[in-house]
Amino acid sequence: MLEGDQDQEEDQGGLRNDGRRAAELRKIRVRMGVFGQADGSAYLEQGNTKILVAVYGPHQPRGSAARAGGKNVGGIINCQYSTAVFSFSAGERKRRPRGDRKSIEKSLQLRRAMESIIQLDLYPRSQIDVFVEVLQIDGSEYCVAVNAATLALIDAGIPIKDYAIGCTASLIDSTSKNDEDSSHAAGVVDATYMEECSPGATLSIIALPGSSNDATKGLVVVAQGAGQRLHLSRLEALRNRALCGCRDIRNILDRAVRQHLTVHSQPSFSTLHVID
Amino acid sequence: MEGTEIVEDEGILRPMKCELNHLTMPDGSAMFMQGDTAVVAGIYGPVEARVQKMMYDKASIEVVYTPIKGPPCVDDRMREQIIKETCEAALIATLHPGTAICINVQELQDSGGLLACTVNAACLALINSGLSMKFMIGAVNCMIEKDSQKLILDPDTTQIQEAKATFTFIFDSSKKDLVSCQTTGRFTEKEFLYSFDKCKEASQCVFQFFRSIVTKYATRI
Amino acid sequence: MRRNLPRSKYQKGIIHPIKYLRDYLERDIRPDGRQFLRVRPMSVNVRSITQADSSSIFKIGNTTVVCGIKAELAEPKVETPDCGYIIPNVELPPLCSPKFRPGPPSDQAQISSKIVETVFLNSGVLDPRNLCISKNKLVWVLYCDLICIDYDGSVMDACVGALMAALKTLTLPEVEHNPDTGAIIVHPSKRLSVPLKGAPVCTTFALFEDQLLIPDPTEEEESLALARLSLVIDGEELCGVYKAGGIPISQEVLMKSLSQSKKRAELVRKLIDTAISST
Amino acid sequence: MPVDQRRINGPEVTIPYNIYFDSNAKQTETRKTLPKKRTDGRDSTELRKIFVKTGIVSQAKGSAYIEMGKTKVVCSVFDPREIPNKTGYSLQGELFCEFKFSPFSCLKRKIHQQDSEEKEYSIILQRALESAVCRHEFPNFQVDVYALVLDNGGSSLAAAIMASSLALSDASVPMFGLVTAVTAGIYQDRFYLDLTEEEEVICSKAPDESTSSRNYGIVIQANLPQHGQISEFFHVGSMDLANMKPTVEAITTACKELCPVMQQCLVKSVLKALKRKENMEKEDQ
Amino acid sequence: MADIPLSLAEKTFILHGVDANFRNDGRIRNEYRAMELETKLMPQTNGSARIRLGNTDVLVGVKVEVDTPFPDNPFEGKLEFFVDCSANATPAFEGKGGDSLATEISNTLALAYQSPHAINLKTLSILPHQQCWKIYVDILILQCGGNLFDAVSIAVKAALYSTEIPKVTAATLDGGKPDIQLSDDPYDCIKLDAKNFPVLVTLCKIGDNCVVDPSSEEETCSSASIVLSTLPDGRFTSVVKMGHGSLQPTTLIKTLEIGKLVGIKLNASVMESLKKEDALGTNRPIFGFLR
Repeated sequence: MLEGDQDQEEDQGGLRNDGRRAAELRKIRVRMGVFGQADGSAYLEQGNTKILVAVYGPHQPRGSAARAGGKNVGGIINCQYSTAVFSFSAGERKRRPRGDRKSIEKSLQLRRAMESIIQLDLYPRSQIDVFVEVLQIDGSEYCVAVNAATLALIDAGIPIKDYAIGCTASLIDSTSKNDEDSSHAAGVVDATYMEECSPGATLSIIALPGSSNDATKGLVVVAQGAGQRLHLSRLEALRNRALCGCRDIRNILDRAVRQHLTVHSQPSFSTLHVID
Repeated sequence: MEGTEIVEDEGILRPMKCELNHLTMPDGSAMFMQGDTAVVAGIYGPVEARVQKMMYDKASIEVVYTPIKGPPCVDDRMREQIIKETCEAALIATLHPGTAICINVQELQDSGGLLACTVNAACLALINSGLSMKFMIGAVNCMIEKDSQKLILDPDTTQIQEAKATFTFIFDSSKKDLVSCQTTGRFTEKEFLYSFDKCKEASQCVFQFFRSIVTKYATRI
Repeated sequence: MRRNLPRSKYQKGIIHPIKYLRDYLERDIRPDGRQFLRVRPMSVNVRSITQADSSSIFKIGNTTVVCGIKAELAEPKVETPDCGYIIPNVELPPLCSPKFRPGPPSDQAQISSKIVETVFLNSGVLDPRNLCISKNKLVWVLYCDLICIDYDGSVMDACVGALMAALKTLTLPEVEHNPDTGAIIVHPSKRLSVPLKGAPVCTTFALFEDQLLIPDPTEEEESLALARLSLVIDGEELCGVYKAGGIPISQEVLMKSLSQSKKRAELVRKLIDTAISST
Repeated sequence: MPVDQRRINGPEVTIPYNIYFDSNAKQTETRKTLPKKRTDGRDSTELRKIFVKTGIVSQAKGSAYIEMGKTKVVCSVFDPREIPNKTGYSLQGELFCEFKFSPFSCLKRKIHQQDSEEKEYSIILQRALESAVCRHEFPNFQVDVYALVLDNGGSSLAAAIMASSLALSDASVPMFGLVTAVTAGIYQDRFYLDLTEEEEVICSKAPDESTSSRNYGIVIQANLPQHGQISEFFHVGSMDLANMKPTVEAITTACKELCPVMQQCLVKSVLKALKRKENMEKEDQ
Repeated sequence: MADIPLSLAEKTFILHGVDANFRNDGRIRNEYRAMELETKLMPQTNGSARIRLGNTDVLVGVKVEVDTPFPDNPFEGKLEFFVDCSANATPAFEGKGGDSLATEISNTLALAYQSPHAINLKTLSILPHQQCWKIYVDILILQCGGNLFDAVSIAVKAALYSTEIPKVTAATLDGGKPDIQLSDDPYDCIKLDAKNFPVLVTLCKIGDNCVVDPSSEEETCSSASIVLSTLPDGRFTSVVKMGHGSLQPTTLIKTLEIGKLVGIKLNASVMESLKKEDALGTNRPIFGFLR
């Protein structure tokens, strides 16, 4: 169990609704290897956004993905983004878990993000399935899904180039210009549902934050804006804020992965030894 | 290659206009207007057939009719069938076994005589596509007025309001025999045969128009 | 004469169906032993389905169509405040022939529905104003479902026949509607029949080489025919001539089919009337 | 719900007229009398008259028609075809069953698409027949079975099961034996076989709390009477085990009784075919 | 369900094990695997539960809405089951792949809860003919390791047990239009009467014997199974046969007898553990998927 940046400073004026500062993440809780039957799985909580991901593969191509990519020699990544019907925090209930336009779009974008980190040339004529199940929604769910999918890939033992990390940066009120120097002006990271709904703009990016001396450092893979109009001059600041959030998340997740591996890999090494 | 042709017939039928190669993607296309009724037809073919519809001895003919608004419904399915079967009769489908010929028709405006207009447009598009045909097909629409019992050839929407019965006859260009026929309303045998004869005569104008269009476009190449 | 053999069971052995049929036709006889201009025996049965408001079963040879009418109440359309609805739908379920697959209605079923509706509207058998209970407020909706049980050619003929037989035996309960309160009381014991005028009869023909015209084709003949033609006759008048493609036909053939279908129409009308009066 | 573009549609809202009948005293009346005597005067274990006939759909490989009281069901079976949309090879053939009420067959008009009840019945029909068919005889192939209820006078599913089994044997599909089925209703410790539609409605509603026994429900059981096996069992309602035993026994006996009727029908159709063949040979000579 | 390829020898091994009343995971025939049940783990729902039974993993969320009652049942509320087979369980469930299993499960649940002896829908009525509560029970299948029906039914029972419906403080008819006021206090809730909720008991016929709680390996060995929905007092609200095999009438009766006993016990132990969890109070830690 790991926690986000917790350097609390008492600055009432600069605090967000849930008491966070502008560049502060929500509490992140991780569990890898939730399911026994899947090849890899992960559960990720960022605040109240909770997501389960299972990875199957690499295996022989099958289903719709196989038919679509029949002529494709390289590996196929098949993603499905599904939202549990009871996942909304507000009262209403989703009608269908998947198959609607938004879910299909998210599945596609998730595939793009995964394609950017998996070394597909290692898996010719094979398929890797990434299934995302959103259990509870409280903002930034797409970004959390990408983070969870990355963890599930690691759990499945599929080599990746880098963590694909998603983070949102939201301008709570894009119209206000007077507080240019306040910390909120550059946007707040890891927006909650309430913040996403506020009259501003939200930028979701999926980036490869990279380790400090990496060539791909800070490469943005998928970016998506939502909300109201945003002045171009503010985009750069917003992007930097989100990238900053990505780097923070990466560090937390990296620590979690390392911890998970130290806890779980030792017994398997010893058994290997015995067989030898 | 484009241009518009206006042919004034002897006042029997509404004026017909046609523009071939209106669409660039299809293998043959025609925009056809008869009075204010207008349709666009496009032909793709012969193309690869879907496995379920493939026939080993001849080309399968598929027709998609798109109404001006809303999704196609039962009425349009009926229109599709008439276009399909009529074109099937005209085309030499056995020349292209195992393939498909797709005829797409888009309604632009309906001011009476829509079925006749679509069939004529499809025929012109087929001619334009260069697919081999046994004969041309020409459709003529007519009606019998409720009060006067008068026969009106190629009526428009306002005239159809007063119709007791309407007929759409489709003739072939070689023997001038009946290929397809659709009627509405009640009528006597005499009325039916009379309108059959009149429409047969009028079909000459349609074929004449087809010929003029073909000659016109042929000389332009 | 092999007329009684169920067709599908022995048709299987035919390698070259077109030549097979042509050989028959050259010897002036049809594969089921009929003369060229003979129609198959017909039978009609009414009021056999208890849950429907009226019903009929129409058989032409093997071809069987069941028609059931269910009446319901609804508000009329704004454009036609005093007209009821008649909703005829032809169902060609996979049960009736291996040609059809489960799922939404095939193109053919849709076209058949449309033809039945057109025939019905053209003939003016039933004035929709007779289905009005209270103007602008309440009218009858007649759901006429025609289900084909056995698809052995000339299904349109059977559909039109079944619909007419069912309409003739249709009775509707008396309805009291209070236009002010909207209260509706139905008296199930008092049932009245709906006034009809005329009875259209459809006859299907198949055309072969040399303008050979045969009425009432079986499924086998229909699928191999070069063209099909349907005529709808009501008394002295016609209310539909329907031909979709196929080989062009001359006027003489048209005249011949007209006189044939007139004879048939008289036959069918009598058949329906006897069936109704005998029950 | 979107409009079905492939059919001719009526107005959006239509109301069946029978809900406006001015008296609903009739229902409560039958409800009181039911435990003592059945409306059609039958004994509680007595079945209705049954009429079966095979070979009624000329285009089908095999077909059957059954009439039980007012219930009328047509069923047809088609040639095996390859299982559609299947990638692997299946050692056992499959049965595809579709059960449908025709729109006019019930008190309430049915929609054209299969509703959830019909889907459920299709599955029951499939399970009832599956264990009677030698499915290993047609691996990787599927036999289509379609049942259509023309008139629902109660026990339609049981009728459909029997008709389907007759149609399967008429289609010469290899089978271990015939399938017979009976619907039973339980209402306050008493059970009734071969329910009519009215009885079905009564048996699927819980009795008043005041009454001594709270049992109610419907049992549909399909048997292979020649082997003494139950191929399908379906119960819905609420009842205790003590009531279940006699019901199962009674249905099993009734299913055995039905078997000869169906056998006779098949024998008749075989004899007819033989006679026809004889006649044909005579004519050919 | 996930198809597990088993060789003939493996099948025989399982069969003999069942004959000897000693199954391959050490259980006897009437024994369930260890279960983990947790309720109220999702704050955004009115009631929720998650069960792990062996490898089977099911999450249930309950949401309530105000709706208008059916015209033919004006005095009753509504209860609807929706099953979603997540592709997380097996790639075969991707897209529409799990739909047939999902409808099978939701139909069986609807049959089990159809009787007023199981749940009294009249308690969900707010204003007859006008307004009632509609309970959506949404079941998410995350992993299948055999015996899905029992697991789902236990989770549904637990989720419904934990369901809290806001209290209606005032319900009046205002000029033909219903006017409903709900209590402002989130802790002012009514709970459903879970006393009579049924559980499903699957009895899997392997050889001549029946086993409860089959693992997926055992399921592949069986040609027929019976799914019973038993009320706590031993009554059946539905009996559905699954699989393509047939069985003897005596076997059926025997199966029903075993099912009744198992059902009574299972109902009691589920209720007991739910009460135990309740006793931990509102401040108990919620584990969810983190454990």
